Amino acid sequence: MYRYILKRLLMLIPVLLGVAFLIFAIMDVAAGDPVYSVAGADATPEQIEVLREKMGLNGSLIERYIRYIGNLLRGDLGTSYISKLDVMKVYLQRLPNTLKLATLTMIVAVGMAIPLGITAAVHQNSIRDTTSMVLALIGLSMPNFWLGLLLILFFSLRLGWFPTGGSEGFRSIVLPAITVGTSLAALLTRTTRSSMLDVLRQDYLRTARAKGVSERNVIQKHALRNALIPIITIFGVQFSNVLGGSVLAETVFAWPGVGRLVVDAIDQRDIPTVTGALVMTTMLVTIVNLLVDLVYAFVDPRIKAQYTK
Amino acid sequence: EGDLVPSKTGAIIQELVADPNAVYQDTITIGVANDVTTLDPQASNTDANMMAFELTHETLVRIDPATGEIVPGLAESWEVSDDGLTFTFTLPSGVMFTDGVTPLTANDVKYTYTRAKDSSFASAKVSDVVDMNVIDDTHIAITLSRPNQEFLLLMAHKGMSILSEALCAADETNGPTVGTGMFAVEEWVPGDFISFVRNDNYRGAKAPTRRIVFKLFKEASTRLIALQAGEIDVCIDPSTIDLGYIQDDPNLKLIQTQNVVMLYVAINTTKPGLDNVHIRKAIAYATDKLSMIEVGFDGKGTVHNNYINVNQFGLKKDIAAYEYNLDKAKEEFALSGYKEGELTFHIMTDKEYKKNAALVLQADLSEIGINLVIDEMETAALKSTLNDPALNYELCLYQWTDADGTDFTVRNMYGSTMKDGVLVKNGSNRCVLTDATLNGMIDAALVEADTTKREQLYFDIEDYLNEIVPIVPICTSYINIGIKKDVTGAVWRPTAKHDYRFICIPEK
Amino acid sequence: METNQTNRSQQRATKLYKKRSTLEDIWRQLRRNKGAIIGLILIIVIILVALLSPLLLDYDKDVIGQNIKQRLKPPSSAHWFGTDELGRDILSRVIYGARYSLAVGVVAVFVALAFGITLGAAAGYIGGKFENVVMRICDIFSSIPSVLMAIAVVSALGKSTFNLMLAVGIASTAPFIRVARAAVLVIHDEEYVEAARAIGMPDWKIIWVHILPNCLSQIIVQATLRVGSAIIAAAQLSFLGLGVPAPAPEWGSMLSAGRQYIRDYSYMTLFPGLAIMLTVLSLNMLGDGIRDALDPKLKR
Amino acid sequence: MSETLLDVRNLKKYFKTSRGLLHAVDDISFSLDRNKTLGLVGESGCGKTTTGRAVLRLIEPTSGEILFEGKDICKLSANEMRKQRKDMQIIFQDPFSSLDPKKTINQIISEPISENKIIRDKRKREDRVLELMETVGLAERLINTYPHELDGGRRQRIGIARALAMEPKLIVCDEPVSALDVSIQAQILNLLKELQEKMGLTYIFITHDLSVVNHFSDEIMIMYLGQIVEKAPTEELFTNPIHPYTKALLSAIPIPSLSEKRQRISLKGEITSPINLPDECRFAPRCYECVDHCRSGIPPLVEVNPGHFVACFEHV
Amino acid sequence: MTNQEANEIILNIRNLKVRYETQDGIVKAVNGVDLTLRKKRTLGLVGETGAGKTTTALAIMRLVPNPPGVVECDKLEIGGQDILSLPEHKLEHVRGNDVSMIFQDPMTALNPVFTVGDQIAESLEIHEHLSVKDAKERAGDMLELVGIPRERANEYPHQFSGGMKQRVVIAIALACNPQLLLADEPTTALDVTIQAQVLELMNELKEKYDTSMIMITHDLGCVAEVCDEVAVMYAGRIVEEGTLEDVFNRTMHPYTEGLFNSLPNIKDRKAKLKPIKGLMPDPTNLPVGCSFAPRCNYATDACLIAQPQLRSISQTHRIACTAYDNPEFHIERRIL
Ligand SMILES: Nc1ncnc2c1ncn2[C@@H]1O[C@H](COP(=O)(O)OP(=O)(O)OP(=O)(O)O)[C@@H](O)[C@H]1O
Ligand SMILES: Nc1ncnc2c1ncn2[C@@H]1O[C@H](COP(=O)(O)OP(=O)(O)OP(=O)(O)O)[C@@H](O)[C@H]1O
Ligand SMILES: [Mg+2]
Ligand SMILES: [Mg+2]
Repeated sequence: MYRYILKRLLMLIPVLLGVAFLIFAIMDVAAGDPVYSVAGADATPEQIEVLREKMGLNGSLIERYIRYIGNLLRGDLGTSYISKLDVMKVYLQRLPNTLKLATLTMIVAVGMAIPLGITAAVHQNSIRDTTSMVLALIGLSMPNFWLGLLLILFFSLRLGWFPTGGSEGFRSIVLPAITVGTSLAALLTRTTRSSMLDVLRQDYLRTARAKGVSERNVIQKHALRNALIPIITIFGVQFSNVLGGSVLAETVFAWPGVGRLVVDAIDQRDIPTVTGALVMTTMLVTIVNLLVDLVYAFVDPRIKAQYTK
Repeated sequence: EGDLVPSKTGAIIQELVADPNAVYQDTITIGVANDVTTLDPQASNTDANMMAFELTHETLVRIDPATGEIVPGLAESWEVSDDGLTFTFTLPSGVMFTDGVTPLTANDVKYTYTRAKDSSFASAKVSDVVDMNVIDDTHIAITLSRPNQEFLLLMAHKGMSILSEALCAADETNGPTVGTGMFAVEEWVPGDFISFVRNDNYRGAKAPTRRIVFKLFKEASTRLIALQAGEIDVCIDPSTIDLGYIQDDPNLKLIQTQNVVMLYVAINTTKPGLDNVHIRKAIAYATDKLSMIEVGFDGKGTVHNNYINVNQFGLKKDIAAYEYNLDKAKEEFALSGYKEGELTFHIMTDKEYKKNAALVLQADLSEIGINLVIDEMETAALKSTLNDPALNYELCLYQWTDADGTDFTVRNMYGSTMKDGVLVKNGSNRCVLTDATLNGMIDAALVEADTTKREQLYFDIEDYLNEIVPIVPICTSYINIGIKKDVTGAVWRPTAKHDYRFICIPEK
Repeated sequence: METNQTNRSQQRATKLYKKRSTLEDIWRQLRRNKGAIIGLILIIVIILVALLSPLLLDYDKDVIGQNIKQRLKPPSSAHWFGTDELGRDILSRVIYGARYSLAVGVVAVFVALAFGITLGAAAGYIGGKFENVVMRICDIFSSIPSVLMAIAVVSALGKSTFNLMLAVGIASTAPFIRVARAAVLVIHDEEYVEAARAIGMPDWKIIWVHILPNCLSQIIVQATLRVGSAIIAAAQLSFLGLGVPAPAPEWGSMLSAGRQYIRDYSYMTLFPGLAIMLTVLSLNMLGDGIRDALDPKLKR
Repeated sequence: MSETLLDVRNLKKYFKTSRGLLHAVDDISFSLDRNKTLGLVGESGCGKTTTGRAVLRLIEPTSGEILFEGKDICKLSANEMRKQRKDMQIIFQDPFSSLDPKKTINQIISEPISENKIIRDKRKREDRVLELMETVGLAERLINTYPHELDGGRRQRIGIARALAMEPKLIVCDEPVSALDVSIQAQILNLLKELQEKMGLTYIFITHDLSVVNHFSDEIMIMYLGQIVEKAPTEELFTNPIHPYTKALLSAIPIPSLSEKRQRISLKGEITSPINLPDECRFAPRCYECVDHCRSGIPPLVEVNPGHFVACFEHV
Repeated sequence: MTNQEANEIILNIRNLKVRYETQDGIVKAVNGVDLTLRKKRTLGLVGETGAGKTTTALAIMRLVPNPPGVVECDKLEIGGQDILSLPEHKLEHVRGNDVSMIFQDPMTALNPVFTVGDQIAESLEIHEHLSVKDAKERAGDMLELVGIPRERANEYPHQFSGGMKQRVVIAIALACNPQLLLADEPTTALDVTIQAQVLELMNELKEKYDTSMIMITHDLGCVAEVCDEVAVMYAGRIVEEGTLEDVFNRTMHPYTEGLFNSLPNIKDRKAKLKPIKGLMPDPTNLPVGCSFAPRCNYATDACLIAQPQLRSISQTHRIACTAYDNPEFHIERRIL
């Protein structure tokens, strides 16, 4: 097991190197030389050169990349072009907000989706099923930023129940969490349903019923645990999307999270912040995926067996 | 209400009633639209940063918002030599930086100004300084290369805030963030908020509010709602469309004053087509400034026909404006020798309101046979394209904010400097003018000691510019601020660089 | 025997017995699914609207033509959906916007398909080191949140409709690689592929003749569902100001423009939002329907 | 023309797996005469399919020679091999996964003909398809149906028609009837038998059903964990089984008759994993006659009677 | 039928009908089956794919999935208890306790996420109200009984081979000592040698527990080894029914004959197989008359008109064939 975790952590390295390179390359093609946007209008060519050196923008792409990786290994993500702050520090300042949002989002989504998906599957083709599936489809089709706007319009402006933005207190997280959570909940409901339907067809449920297990236990004990496996997969995959989707919620609700950090930094051509934040986010996503895989092992002994080998 | 009437400079000054027994709200939160990006006064020139420096740092001299006069700042007094070339400043003694341990000396002034020469943001302000002589701890003499009539104005700019040599030397990044101001930075979470805490050792009158927070709300509507909900005390720049909500809300007050920021179409006069003055005039005639104000500022703006900012010295009120007139535009176009549809220009914009303005121009230019392509860009990309010596742009919707000195404006926007035998455009000369005649006119105006003559010289410069149309000025808008009714003590400047040092809410 | 031959040649078997294709089969299944039919009808309407909009509307006049005096007018009989900040009719813009949103969605998915299928199918079939490299690249792509990825790509390439398509396409390539690879891996093990090899069919032809047609259904399903998410992704980018350049009436950018007017002119955000939702909804319903039709296990 | 069609020598096929080297087929040799049927019997996972596929070089053998009409097909280039495939075909166990669901019966059967450019004219090709369909007993009207519209028996007939299309000399039948019902199974077995007589086919008949192989084969080869444990003409094998595994297998066949009550030899445990095998008799762990020296090495295949080979230390 | 006998009847089904209402039509899976099974007896239910064997067993357990399945039955009694009228929660006490079922495919019949021990213990916890610990203990006993070391109770199904899994399934089925065991092709998925082991085990356990059993299979060989009685099913009906000797040695129905003729004869390897011609009828569209008539060599016009009723030939032997209206009629198959 430990060896497996170690192996997975080691596999993280090439992925992170790749991510760093990808972002590096993308930002390199990006229009606009960051030196000129950082330098004032009156900068002389000499000042520009000094600045370029200072910003670590001298040398070829590969040279810069290698330098960056060298620093990265020492835990140094560089300093922001704009604020001159340590990118790691800035990132860590933002991370709790994003994690708070992501966690609540996931909790809300799972809390809604799993019971709904199970009910839909168990009562396949009933009114309950159709209603929850239609709702899920709508949830899936609604662009989340639009939903965010509608929520603001209704709950903040009309009813005044929740603040429209900011990061203070529980009340301010409610609307962003619903915004990001809706599509996730919709997706999870659908996954739960189809995974549950799949499991409900399985022979071992027949075995359980033939044993005299009550219908409730057949569903809650025998079926659910098996149905969880694909749900967990989706969960892992969606974590990166929740982080991504939160960019928009963060914009709409002025939620100072990592997504906004990246978007703002891109806006300012703040390459160290963009790269640093994306590399860290990737790391986070990968670690979460690793955790998800470990949860897998917990739920499904067959997978555990694969790991221990 | 009396305190909402603009002063001579256009600033709205909310006088603080001096009541020694008054108790004030502990923290004031200001909802801002733009993030503070740096705490080093010489590393940026955005409004957001300037407002922070106003709290944390001090310049040698200040501009009195009521009269526009230069008044003492950090310097208690100053003397000018008869030739107008040497300024001797006297500093108070015993001033400490906000870290509480570092004393201020005249050396720090020298250090600051020397450091400014290396800053691409501040160097233009000290370009005439040829010598600095620290006489003693409290005296410094600064010598200029020419009798710069605007030198004190430049020194009042927040970019000239005095830094501590000792602190900067010890910590290159954090040193410059410490000033002698009434506040010190408490916590800065970029992208979220920055908070300032009162400097209780300040030598003069203490600030009434202990803590000031700039909280970032990028969405204008969200920002206003936050004000209405009482989450913040001040809402900078609410959406013009929403101003009614402030006026209708009994708990809120709307501060409104004309903005000096000039929106203009910068024309790269070196590009084919745009090097033709008739085309430039055609563009000027085809610019429907009123519609642009309507869509960009919801009608809350004033047409601007001048080439310098409102309220600046030498503004020619009766300049012969290019009124919106498509027929004249077509005439000028015909004179240019180009055929309809032959020309396609790209115009760069960054913000939503500029994009809307560009859309209006696009529609009008298509009427006279010029295609306009709108390139929406991020602010930083736009800035770097403008600053890039390659000058790969044609048109750009841009703005000019500086109201400090007329010379600074014309020199930067239209002037050029001789380097290695060729004229090179100055930093903010977005129209890429390299016009020796114009340079001569600018230099002459700078050193002219007689105010009337000097004003006439600026009128001439404006007329000259009006003929060659290097830019098309569009409009100035209004500065809008929503505040809680009880907020007072602030100075709301037409440059949007508000002064919050004395902002407060008296407790009832 | 001879006579028998001619006899047979006369009554060509192909004509005798009607051939029924899998498409027809899908259609038969689809027809029973109410949701899928509603989705199909809606999407056909939307496509028709998109195709016919140039005939219905004069782009210069109705869609981007400004009428500042008429700006920000709420829905009325003259302007069913109201007018926007430049006095343009929102209904016309929503109608014309279908072109952009659909085009962006479809082209983006096409880009993703092209990259995804080629790489994924090759990875699945070739295996070994190549597969490993492709899958690692896939990991890299899928561990960066796709919105952020698309944002980075657009800001790197510059704002344009094509770049938007490209960015969204690139950002959604990874799932296609996965799907294609998985499908190929499964089919690769099917005995009919081996049978094809046994008759001496070269590999490329096996992929072409046997493997791809059999992955196709899965890919069609994926693609239909992904067009929806691509439309949303594009709208998201437009919302962040990174989308189709003005004055094109892309729905996301209309939403973005309407955002600042949300308090008093909520219809500016309502209609484009509804348009996006409806389009994506119908694509999803159709995609679900096709999937159910193709997968007998999921038959309702 | 020599009598021997196929001669397999020291064929090995190992698979690399995450847990080690899997000995799917471990050094087997046999030869097969024209117009004969070799039955290949053994438990699940003992390497029957792998042998069949390796013989046709559908998978690359790890080592060994496969002489088809005296020519080592392992040495053929990819192109030559493709040409060679005309002579050697395969019928699969699963009549569902062995037919491309996207192709009509016409396409499936005509594919080998067009692919090998046997008949270029489309009409003639179709006639040939109809002829083949008739041969395997498929009604003409089914020509444009898809496999999923048909039942298992008919599908298996399509598989047979496809294999026959190129008039091969050798057909590997990989459990062609085990997925079918008894009544259909009998129909297919009869068909295969008829075809063999009519067309002089040679079969390798893979199965785990001893009663079927008894009926169908001339010679039987019993495999255990990748190796041949016993090989004999059918009659001989059934009357005089020698290897303990063969005996156990034979005794385990359930016979649908009441007069027949046999003493059953029951085996302990189950087939061991084919990964990282020790150098001992593969059957030793389950063998009821196992003695110490069974574990001292792999027993060689020895001819005990004419044509009857056994690999067992105890019985040779 | 004497009173004594009636008491001994463990299963009594009258006129069981099951149909599946699917989109493609109504599948008539079981069409009027009568079955009677006495204590300690084993009935072999034989028939080809789709004959309705599994459905019959599921109907006995009242586990036919609904939708799409619809069950109609005049009488269904297990051990004298009327199962038809029981509410769902009472049924739970019957299942696993009075009647158990072993499913066709051991690979999929076990829940992959629970240990085999837990899966065996579960039914003990439910029916015998044992504590978790005691149930585990008993589960270990059951494992040993089916020849698996009790230490392996903590392992998961994937760690077991096919044969072992099937034994676990048997252990689950027998855990609560049911009166009736329904074994649905318990050995089909297994290798010959393993199959033999499992059959032997089942025979042993049956003896030991005095359990009655219905053994569903399509393999007549298996039937010969374990069953006392045989019922041959075709298209949802029982066409021939009797003791082992009745069906094997005194075969009367043409379909049963066809089944025997299709099998290769191990004694006479050169004998040509005589398969039944044609295919099973489409269960959505059964013929009006005898379902087997289209494939029957002896069919007459009469066969196509009406469904033949089950008729008694002897006390134990019953067949459904109209041909026997003619006293001269006999099938070709010689009794072995
Ligand atoms: N492509 C492969 N990769 C790895 N292992 C394989 C592969 N193909 C077969 N094997 C393994 O080789 C061994 C022999 O497999 P093979 O399919 O030849 O057995 P078989 O006798 O045909 O069994 P069955 O009766 O189940 O069809 C098995 O253990 C199998 O798991
Ligand atoms: N859930 C279901 N839905 C629809 N049709 C079904 C369902 N289950 C079984 N059937 C149909 O009912 C008929 C009888 O099926 P059943 O499973 O009882 O046959 P069987 O005799 O057990 O066959 P096998 O030997 O293949 O197990 C078949 O035609 C089958 O297709
Ligand atoms: Mg096999
Ligand atoms: Mg069955």
